[in-house]
Amino acid sequence: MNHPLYEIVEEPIEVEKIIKKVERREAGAITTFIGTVREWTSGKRTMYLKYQAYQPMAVKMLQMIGEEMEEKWPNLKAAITHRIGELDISDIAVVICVSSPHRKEAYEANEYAIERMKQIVPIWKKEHWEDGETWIGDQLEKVAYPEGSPDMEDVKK
Amino acid sequence: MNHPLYEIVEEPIEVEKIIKKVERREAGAITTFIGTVREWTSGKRTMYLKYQAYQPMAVKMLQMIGEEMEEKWPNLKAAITHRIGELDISDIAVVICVSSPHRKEAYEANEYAIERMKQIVPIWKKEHWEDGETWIGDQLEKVAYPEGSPDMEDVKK
Amino acid sequence: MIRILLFAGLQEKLGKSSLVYECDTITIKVLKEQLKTAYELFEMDHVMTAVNEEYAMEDDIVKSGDTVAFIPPVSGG
Amino acid sequence: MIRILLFAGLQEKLGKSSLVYECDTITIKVLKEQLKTAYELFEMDHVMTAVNEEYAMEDDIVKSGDTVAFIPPVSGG
Repeated sequence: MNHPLYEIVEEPIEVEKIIKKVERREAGAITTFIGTVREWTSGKRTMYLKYQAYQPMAVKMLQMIGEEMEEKWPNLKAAITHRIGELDISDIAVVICVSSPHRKEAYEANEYAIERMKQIVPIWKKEHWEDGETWIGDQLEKVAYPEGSPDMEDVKK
Repeated sequence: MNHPLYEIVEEPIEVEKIIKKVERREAGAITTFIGTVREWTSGKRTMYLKYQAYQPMAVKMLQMIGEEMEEKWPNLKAAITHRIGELDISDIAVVICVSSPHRKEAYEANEYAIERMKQIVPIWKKEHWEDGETWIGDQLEKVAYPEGSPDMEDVKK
Repeated sequence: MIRILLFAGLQEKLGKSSLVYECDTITIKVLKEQLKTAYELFEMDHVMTAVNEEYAMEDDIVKSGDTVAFIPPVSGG
Repeated sequence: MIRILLFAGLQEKLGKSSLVYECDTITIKVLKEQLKTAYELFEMDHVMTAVNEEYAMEDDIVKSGDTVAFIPPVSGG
Protein backbone atom coordinates (compact mmCIF):
# COMPACT_ATOMS: atom_id res chain seq x y z
CA MET A 1 0.00 0.00 0.00
CA ASN A 2 1.28 3.42 -0.90
CA HIS A 3 -0.78 5.25 1.67
CA PRO A 4 -1.57 2.99 4.59
CA LEU A 5 -4.48 4.26 6.69
CA TYR A 6 -2.79 3.45 9.99
CA GLU A 7 0.78 4.56 10.53
CA ILE A 8 3.46 5.21 13.09
CA VAL A 9 5.92 7.78 11.74
CA GLU A 10 9.01 9.61 12.90
CA GLU A 11 8.63 12.70 10.72
CA PRO A 12 6.28 15.64 11.27
CA ILE A 13 2.68 14.81 10.38
CA GLU A 14 1.03 16.76 7.58
CA VAL A 15 -2.64 16.98 8.44
CA GLU A 16 -3.82 17.56 4.87
CA LYS A 17 -2.30 14.27 3.76
CA ILE A 18 -4.23 12.33 6.38
CA ILE A 19 -7.46 14.12 5.45
CA LYS A 20 -6.88 13.18 1.79
CA LYS A 21 -6.84 9.50 2.76
CA VAL A 22 -10.46 9.57 3.94
CA GLU A 23 -12.02 11.92 1.37
CA ARG A 24 -14.80 10.26 -0.62
CA ARG A 25 -17.57 11.52 -2.89
CA GLU A 26 -20.21 9.92 -0.69
CA ALA A 27 -18.85 11.47 2.52
CA GLY A 28 -20.19 14.89 3.46
CA ALA A 29 -18.47 15.08 6.84
CA ILE A 30 -14.84 14.73 7.83
CA THR A 31 -13.79 15.11 11.44
CA THR A 32 -10.19 15.48 12.47
CA PHE A 33 -8.59 15.19 15.86
CA ILE A 34 -5.13 16.68 16.20
CA GLY A 35 -3.27 15.94 19.40
CA THR A 36 -0.44 18.38 20.01
CA VAL A 37 2.21 18.67 22.67
CA ARG A 38 0.81 20.90 25.41
CA GLU A 39 3.16 23.18 27.30
CA TRP A 40 1.37 23.14 30.65
CA THR A 41 -0.17 20.16 32.43
CA SER A 42 -1.53 20.69 35.93
CA GLY A 43 0.76 23.66 36.49
CA LYS A 44 3.89 21.83 35.32
CA ARG A 45 5.78 23.04 32.31
CA THR A 46 6.74 20.56 29.62
CA MET A 47 9.96 21.33 27.70
CA TYR A 48 9.56 18.52 25.16
CA LEU A 49 8.21 14.99 24.89
CA LYS A 50 9.48 11.68 23.74
CA TYR A 51 7.16 9.03 22.33
CA GLN A 52 8.16 5.41 22.09
CA ALA A 53 6.13 2.70 20.38
CA TYR A 54 6.08 -1.05 20.03
CA GLN A 55 5.80 -0.28 16.39
CA PRO A 56 4.47 -3.39 14.61
CA MET A 57 1.95 -4.02 17.37
CA ALA A 58 0.94 -0.35 17.52
CA VAL A 59 0.10 -0.44 13.81
CA LYS A 60 -1.88 -3.66 14.31
CA MET A 61 -3.83 -2.11 17.17
CA LEU A 62 -4.61 1.00 15.12
CA GLN A 63 -5.88 -1.26 12.35
CA MET A 64 -8.00 -3.12 14.89
CA ILE A 65 -9.54 0.15 16.07
CA GLY A 66 -10.31 0.88 12.43
CA GLU A 67 -12.08 -2.47 12.09
CA GLU A 68 -14.06 -1.82 15.27
CA MET A 69 -15.15 1.54 13.87
CA GLU A 70 -16.24 0.08 10.54
CA GLU A 71 -18.35 -2.45 12.40
CA LYS A 72 -19.97 0.15 14.63
CA TRP A 73 -20.52 2.75 11.93
CA PRO A 74 -20.95 1.28 8.45
CA ASN A 75 -19.79 3.44 5.55
CA LEU A 76 -17.13 5.14 7.61
CA LYS A 77 -13.52 5.61 6.57
CA ALA A 78 -10.76 6.35 9.07
CA ALA A 79 -7.05 7.06 9.07
CA ILE A 80 -4.75 7.46 12.05
CA THR A 81 -1.12 8.55 12.14
CA HIS A 82 0.90 8.75 15.35
CA ARG A 83 4.32 10.29 15.47
CA ILE A 84 7.09 8.98 17.73
CA GLY A 85 10.48 10.29 18.77
CA GLU A 86 11.22 13.70 20.21
CA LEU A 87 8.46 16.32 19.90
CA ASP A 88 8.48 20.00 20.84
CA ILE A 89 5.65 22.10 22.23
CA SER A 90 2.83 22.43 19.66
CA ASP A 91 4.18 19.61 17.51
CA ILE A 92 1.50 17.23 16.29
CA ALA A 93 1.64 13.83 18.00
CA VAL A 94 -1.44 12.23 16.50
CA VAL A 95 -3.98 12.88 13.76
CA ILE A 96 -7.25 10.96 13.51
CA CYS A 97 -9.42 11.56 10.43
CA VAL A 98 -12.85 10.09 9.93
CA SER A 99 -15.15 10.57 6.96
CA SER A 100 -18.80 9.65 6.90
CA PRO A 101 -21.90 10.56 4.90
CA HIS A 102 -23.28 12.37 7.97
CA ARG A 103 -21.65 14.39 10.67
CA LYS A 104 -22.94 12.72 13.83
CA GLU A 105 -21.15 9.45 13.11
CA ALA A 106 -18.01 11.32 12.11
CA TYR A 107 -17.80 12.98 15.53
CA GLU A 108 -18.73 9.86 17.48
CA ALA A 109 -16.33 7.59 15.66
CA ASN A 110 -13.46 10.06 15.93
CA GLU A 111 -13.85 10.34 19.69
CA TYR A 112 -14.16 6.57 19.93
CA ALA A 113 -10.85 6.21 18.11
CA ILE A 114 -8.87 8.45 20.44
CA GLU A 115 -10.38 6.84 23.56
CA ARG A 116 -9.55 3.36 22.26
CA MET A 117 -6.09 4.48 21.25
CA LYS A 118 -5.39 5.61 24.77
CA GLN A 119 -6.40 2.19 26.04
CA ILE A 120 -4.77 -0.31 23.73
CA VAL A 121 -2.15 1.13 21.40
CA PRO A 122 1.36 0.43 22.75
CA ILE A 123 2.78 3.94 22.64
CA TRP A 124 4.38 5.67 25.60
CA LYS A 125 5.01 9.29 26.33
CA LYS A 126 7.89 10.58 28.39
CA GLU A 127 7.45 14.12 29.62
CA HIS A 128 10.58 16.18 29.99
CA TRP A 129 9.88 18.87 32.56
CA GLU A 130 12.11 21.72 33.65
CA ASP A 131 13.11 19.68 36.70
CA GLY A 132 13.06 16.08 35.55
CA GLU A 133 11.40 13.52 33.34
CA THR A 134 8.63 10.97 33.74
CA TRP A 135 7.05 8.20 31.74
CA ILE A 136 3.32 8.93 31.66
CA GLY A 137 1.14 6.05 32.60
CA ASP A 138 -2.39 6.18 31.30
CA GLN A 139 -5.04 8.17 29.51
CA LEU A 140 -5.89 10.16 32.61
CA GLU A 141 -2.37 11.51 32.52
CA LYS A 142 -1.67 10.26 35.95
CA VAL A 143 1.90 9.30 36.56
CA ALA A 144 2.57 5.61 36.15
CA TYR A 145 5.94 5.23 37.73
CA PRO A 146 7.53 8.40 39.04
CA GLU A 147 11.29 7.88 39.20
CA GLY A 148 10.86 4.76 37.14
CA SER A 149 9.06 2.67 39.75
CA PRO A 150 5.77 2.90 41.64
CA ASP A 151 5.99 3.60 45.34
CA MET A 152 5.53 0.59 47.58
CA GLU A 153 2.08 1.71 48.63
CA ASP A 154 1.00 1.22 45.05
CA VAL A 155 2.56 -2.19 44.67
CA LYS A 156 1.05 -3.62 47.84
CA LYS A 157 -2.54 -2.96 46.69
CA MET B 1 -7.49 41.85 11.70
CA ASN B 2 -5.33 40.00 9.21
CA HIS B 3 -6.77 36.60 9.98
CA PRO B 4 -10.34 36.93 11.22
CA LEU B 5 -11.55 33.84 13.05
CA TYR B 6 -14.97 33.88 11.41
CA GLU B 7 -15.18 34.25 7.67
CA ILE B 8 -17.38 33.81 4.64
CA VAL B 9 -15.20 33.30 1.56
CA GLU B 10 -15.65 32.64 -2.13
CA GLU B 11 -12.36 30.85 -2.74
CA PRO B 12 -11.48 27.23 -1.86
CA ILE B 13 -10.84 26.78 1.85
CA GLU B 14 -7.39 25.63 2.94
CA VAL B 15 -7.86 23.57 6.07
CA GLU B 16 -4.30 24.04 7.36
CA LYS B 17 -4.79 27.80 7.46
CA ILE B 18 -7.88 27.51 9.64
CA ILE B 19 -6.09 25.07 11.95
CA LYS B 20 -3.21 27.54 12.29
CA LYS B 21 -5.64 30.16 13.61
CA VAL B 22 -6.49 28.11 16.70
CA GLU B 23 -3.08 26.58 17.51
CA ARG B 24 -1.83 27.56 20.97
CA ARG B 25 0.91 26.27 23.26
CA GLU B 26 -1.62 25.58 26.01
CA ALA B 27 -3.94 23.60 23.72
CA GLY B 28 -3.29 19.87 23.44
CA ALA B 29 -6.35 19.09 21.34
CA ILE B 30 -7.60 20.51 18.07
CA THR B 31 -10.78 19.19 16.50
CA THR B 32 -11.74 19.98 12.95
CA PHE B 33 -15.03 19.54 11.17
CA ILE B 34 -14.89 19.64 7.39
CA GLY B 35 -18.19 19.73 5.58
CA THR B 36 -17.86 18.67 1.96
CA VAL B 37 -20.31 18.47 -0.93
CA ARG B 38 -21.77 14.98 -0.93
CA GLU B 39 -22.67 13.35 -4.22
CA TRP B 40 -25.60 11.26 -3.03
CA THR B 41 -28.40 12.34 -0.68
CA SER B 42 -31.27 9.93 -0.11
CA GLY B 43 -30.64 8.24 -3.45
CA LYS B 44 -30.52 11.52 -5.40
CA ARG B 45 -27.37 12.54 -7.20
CA THR B 46 -26.05 16.04 -6.73
CA MET B 47 -24.16 17.53 -9.69
CA TYR B 48 -23.02 20.67 -7.86
CA LEU B 49 -24.21 23.08 -5.18
CA LYS B 50 -24.61 26.77 -4.84
CA TYR B 51 -24.33 28.51 -1.49
CA GLN B 52 -25.70 31.97 -0.91
CA ALA B 53 -25.18 34.01 2.26
CA TYR B 54 -26.45 37.19 3.82
CA GLN B 55 -22.79 37.90 4.26
CA PRO B 56 -22.44 40.60 6.97
CA MET B 57 -25.07 38.96 9.14
CA ALA B 58 -23.61 35.49 8.56
CA VAL B 59 -20.24 36.69 9.85
CA LYS B 60 -21.95 38.28 12.87
CA MET B 61 -23.77 35.05 13.64
CA LEU B 62 -20.56 33.02 13.36
CA GLN B 63 -18.94 35.45 15.80
CA MET B 64 -21.91 35.05 18.12
CA ILE B 65 -21.51 31.27 18.04
CA GLY B 66 -17.87 31.82 18.93
CA GLU B 67 -18.87 33.93 21.93
CA GLU B 68 -21.36 31.30 23.04
CA MET B 69 -18.62 28.68 22.86
CA GLU B 70 -16.16 30.74 24.86
CA GLU B 71 -18.79 31.15 27.55
CA LYS B 72 -19.63 27.47 27.69
CA TRP B 73 -16.05 26.23 27.48
CA PRO B 74 -13.50 28.62 28.93
CA ASN B 75 -10.02 28.53 27.41
CA LEU B 76 -11.32 27.42 24.05
CA LYS B 77 -10.37 28.98 20.73
CA ALA B 78 -12.47 28.54 17.61
CA ALA B 79 -12.38 29.52 13.95
CA ILE B 80 -15.03 28.96 11.31
CA THR B 81 -14.86 29.56 7.57
CA HIS B 82 -17.79 28.96 5.23
CA ARG B 83 -17.43 29.09 1.49
CA ILE B 84 -20.19 30.39 -0.78
CA GLY B 85 -20.76 30.33 -4.53
CA GLU B 86 -20.67 27.28 -6.76
CA LEU B 87 -19.13 24.13 -5.28
CA ASP B 88 -18.43 20.77 -6.89
CA ILE B 89 -18.65 17.31 -5.35
CA SER B 90 -16.02 16.88 -2.59
CA ASP B 91 -15.34 20.62 -2.39
CA ILE B 92 -15.10 21.93 1.15
CA ALA B 93 -18.09 24.06 2.16
CA VAL B 94 -17.23 24.68 5.79
CA VAL B 95 -14.35 24.18 8.20
CA ILE B 96 -14.75 24.48 11.97
CA CYS B 97 -11.58 24.32 14.09
CA VAL B 98 -11.57 24.27 17.87
CA SER B 99 -8.55 24.10 20.15
CA SER B 100 -8.68 23.34 23.83
CA PRO B 101 -6.32 22.10 26.54
CA HIS B 102 -8.26 18.80 26.63
CA ARG B 103 -9.95 16.76 23.98
CA LYS B 104 -13.45 16.31 25.42
CA GLU B 105 -14.26 20.01 25.21
CA ALA B 106 -12.75 20.23 21.75
CA TYR B 107 -15.15 17.58 20.43
CA GLU B 108 -18.18 18.94 22.27
CA ALA B 109 -17.63 22.52 21.25
CA ASN B 110 -16.98 21.61 17.64
CA GLU B 111 -20.24 19.69 17.37
CA TYR B 112 -22.03 22.54 19.14
CA ALA B 113 -20.72 24.97 16.52
CA ILE B 114 -21.99 23.04 13.51
CA GLU B 115 -25.41 22.45 15.10
CA ARG B 116 -25.77 26.16 15.95
CA MET B 117 -24.56 27.10 12.50
CA LYS B 118 -27.31 25.05 10.93
CA GLN B 119 -29.86 26.91 13.06
CA ILE B 120 -28.91 30.56 12.89
CA VAL B 121 -26.32 31.42 10.25
CA PRO B 122 -28.03 32.91 7.18
CA ILE B 123 -26.52 30.70 4.49
CA TRP B 124 -28.56 28.76 1.96
CA LYS B 125 -27.73 25.80 -0.18
CA LYS B 126 -29.20 25.12 -3.59
CA GLU B 127 -28.78 21.57 -4.77
CA HIS B 128 -28.44 21.06 -8.49
CA TRP B 129 -29.59 17.53 -9.29
CA GLU B 130 -29.48 15.70 -12.59
CA ASP B 131 -33.15 16.56 -13.09
CA GLY B 132 -33.64 19.92 -11.43
CA GLU B 133 -32.64 22.20 -8.61
CA THR B 134 -33.92 22.95 -5.13
CA TRP B 135 -33.19 25.33 -2.31
CA ILE B 136 -32.62 23.21 0.78
CA GLY B 137 -34.57 24.26 3.80
CA ASP B 138 -33.13 23.14 7.10
CA GLN B 139 -30.53 21.09 8.88
CA LEU B 140 -32.53 17.90 8.41
CA GLU B 141 -32.07 18.37 4.69
CA LYS B 142 -35.75 18.37 4.13
CA VAL B 143 -36.89 20.42 1.21
CA ALA B 144 -38.06 23.89 2.16
CA TYR B 145 -39.88 24.95 -0.92
CA PRO B 146 -39.82 22.51 -3.81
CA GLU B 147 -40.39 24.42 -7.03
CA GLY B 148 -39.81 27.63 -5.12
CA SER B 149 -42.98 27.56 -3.03
CA PRO B 150 -44.47 25.26 -0.38
CA ASP B 151 -47.56 23.35 -1.32
CA MET B 152 -50.81 24.77 0.00
CA GLU B 153 -51.19 22.04 2.57
CA ASP B 154 -48.06 23.38 4.18
CA VAL B 155 -49.19 26.99 4.17
CA LYS B 156 -52.59 26.30 5.71
CA LYS B 157 -51.11 24.77 8.86
CA MET C 1 -38.28 54.03 3.53
CA ILE C 2 -37.44 50.50 4.58
CA ARG C 3 -34.91 48.43 2.68
CA ILE C 4 -35.90 44.80 2.28
CA LEU C 5 -33.44 42.00 1.47
CA LEU C 6 -34.49 38.70 -0.04
CA PHE C 7 -32.54 35.46 -0.25
CA ALA C 8 -32.66 31.94 -1.67
CA GLY C 9 -36.13 30.91 -2.89
CA LEU C 10 -37.67 34.29 -2.07
CA GLN C 11 -35.08 36.09 -4.11
CA GLU C 12 -35.60 33.77 -7.06
CA LYS C 13 -39.37 34.00 -6.94
CA LEU C 14 -39.32 37.79 -7.02
CA GLY C 15 -36.44 37.95 -9.43
CA LYS C 16 -34.66 40.49 -7.25
CA SER C 17 -32.57 40.56 -4.10
CA SER C 18 -33.95 43.75 -2.57
CA LEU C 19 -37.04 45.92 -2.42
CA VAL C 20 -37.85 49.32 -1.04
CA TYR C 21 -40.95 49.68 1.08
CA GLU C 22 -42.17 53.21 1.70
CA CYS C 23 -43.41 53.83 5.23
CA ASP C 24 -42.34 55.33 8.55
CA THR C 25 -42.99 52.52 11.01
CA ILE C 26 -44.54 49.08 10.70
CA THR C 27 -44.44 45.83 12.68
CA ILE C 28 -42.68 42.90 11.09
CA LYS C 29 -45.91 40.94 11.28
CA VAL C 30 -47.79 43.49 9.19
CA LEU C 31 -44.90 43.99 6.80
CA LYS C 32 -44.80 40.26 6.17
CA GLU C 33 -48.53 40.15 5.53
CA GLN C 34 -48.26 43.03 3.08
CA LEU C 35 -45.52 41.36 1.08
CA LYS C 36 -47.22 38.00 1.22
CA THR C 37 -50.33 39.48 -0.35
CA ALA C 38 -48.60 41.80 -2.80
CA TYR C 39 -46.27 39.14 -4.24
CA GLU C 40 -48.11 35.91 -3.40
CA LEU C 41 -45.19 35.00 -1.14
CA PHE C 42 -46.69 32.11 0.84
CA GLU C 43 -43.15 31.44 2.02
CA MET C 44 -43.42 34.44 4.34
CA ASP C 45 -45.11 32.19 6.90
CA HIS C 46 -41.89 30.22 7.23
CA VAL C 47 -39.22 32.86 7.26
CA MET C 48 -37.38 34.46 10.14
CA THR C 49 -36.71 38.18 10.04
CA ALA C 50 -33.58 40.17 10.73
CA VAL C 51 -33.57 43.91 11.32
CA ASN C 52 -30.22 45.55 10.73
CA GLU C 53 -28.50 42.15 10.79
CA GLU C 54 -30.03 40.97 14.08
CA TYR C 55 -32.86 38.46 14.39
CA ALA C 56 -36.13 40.15 15.33
CA MET C 57 -39.58 39.11 16.59
CA GLU C 58 -42.90 39.37 14.77
CA ASP C 59 -44.07 42.19 17.03
CA ASP C 60 -40.93 44.29 16.67
CA ILE C 61 -41.37 47.60 14.93
CA VAL C 62 -39.17 48.64 12.04
CA LYS C 63 -38.81 52.22 11.02
CA SER C 64 -37.69 54.19 8.03
CA GLY C 65 -33.98 53.69 7.46
CA ASP C 66 -33.94 50.12 8.76
CA THR C 67 -32.83 47.16 6.67
CA VAL C 68 -35.13 44.16 6.97
CA ALA C 69 -33.94 40.79 5.76
CA PHE C 70 -36.23 37.82 5.36
CA ILE C 71 -34.39 34.64 6.25
CA PRO C 72 -35.78 31.39 4.83
CA PRO C 73 -34.85 28.24 6.75
CA VAL C 74 -31.05 28.21 6.61
CA SER C 75 -29.06 25.35 5.12
CA GLY C 76 -25.38 26.15 5.45
CA GLY C 77 -22.73 23.67 6.52
CA MET D 1 14.02 -19.64 24.02
CA ILE D 2 11.54 -16.81 24.52
CA ARG D 3 12.28 -13.30 23.31
CA ILE D 4 11.16 -10.60 25.73
CA LEU D 5 10.61 -6.97 24.73
CA LEU D 6 10.66 -4.11 27.21
CA PHE D 7 9.38 -0.56 26.80
CA ALA D 8 9.20 2.80 28.52
CA GLY D 9 10.06 2.68 32.22
CA LEU D 10 10.81 -1.06 32.16
CA GLN D 11 13.29 -0.62 29.37
CA GLU D 12 15.02 2.22 31.15
CA LYS D 13 15.19 0.41 34.45
CA LEU D 14 16.84 -2.63 32.91
CA GLY D 15 18.94 -0.58 30.54
CA LYS D 16 17.95 -2.79 27.63
CA SER D 17 15.03 -3.20 25.28
CA SER D 18 15.03 -6.99 25.03
CA LEU D 19 15.95 -10.13 26.95
CA VAL D 20 16.18 -13.79 26.13
CA TYR D 21 14.54 -16.24 28.52
CA GLU D 22 15.52 -19.86 28.13
CA CYS D 23 12.65 -22.30 28.54
CA ASP D 24 10.21 -24.40 26.50
CA THR D 25 6.85 -23.37 27.89
CA ILE D 26 5.76 -21.09 30.69
CA THR D 27 2.61 -19.21 31.67
CA ILE D 28 2.71 -15.45 31.46
CA LYS D 29 1.89 -15.27 35.14
CA VAL D 30 4.95 -17.30 36.09
CA LEU D 31 7.18 -15.54 33.60
CA LYS D 32 6.18 -12.20 35.09
CA GLU D 33 6.92 -13.44 38.61
CA GLN D 34 10.32 -14.70 37.53
CA LEU D 35 11.31 -11.38 36.00
CA LYS D 36 9.86 -9.42 38.86
CA THR D 37 12.08 -11.31 41.30
CA ALA D 38 15.16 -11.48 39.11
CA TYR D 39 15.23 -7.78 38.27
CA GLU D 40 13.21 -6.24 41.11
CA LEU D 41 10.63 -5.17 38.56
CA PHE D 42 7.72 -4.24 40.81
CA GLU D 43 6.18 -2.67 37.72
CA MET D 44 5.35 -6.16 36.43
CA ASP D 45 2.18 -6.05 38.53
CA HIS D 46 0.88 -3.23 36.36
CA VAL D 47 1.82 -4.28 32.86
CA MET D 48 -0.20 -5.95 30.17
CA THR D 49 1.39 -8.64 28.09
CA ALA D 50 1.44 -9.23 24.35
CA VAL D 51 2.47 -12.49 22.76
CA ASN D 52 3.52 -12.19 19.14
CA GLU D 53 1.94 -8.72 18.96
CA GLU D 54 -1.45 -9.72 20.38
CA TYR D 55 -2.64 -9.00 23.91
CA ALA D 56 -2.61 -12.14 26.07
CA MET D 57 -4.02 -13.22 29.43
CA GLU D 58 -2.10 -14.10 32.59
CA ASP D 59 -2.89 -17.79 32.20
CA ASP D 60 -1.86 -18.05 28.57
CA ILE D 61 1.14 -20.24 27.87
CA VAL D 62 4.08 -19.01 25.86
CA LYS D 63 6.50 -21.34 24.23
CA SER D 64 9.97 -21.29 22.81
CA GLY D 65 10.09 -19.10 19.71
CA ASP D 66 7.41 -16.68 20.94
CA THR D 67 8.00 -12.98 21.39
CA VAL D 68 6.60 -11.63 24.65
CA ALA D 69 6.23 -7.89 25.09
CA PHE D 70 5.47 -6.29 28.43
CA ILE D 71 3.24 -3.27 27.92
CA PRO D 72 3.25 -0.66 30.68
CA PRO D 73 0.13 1.53 30.85
CA VAL D 74 0.05 3.20 27.45
CA SER D 75 0.09 6.97 27.02
CA GLY D 76 -0.08 7.74 23.32
CA GLY D 77 -2.23 10.46 21.78
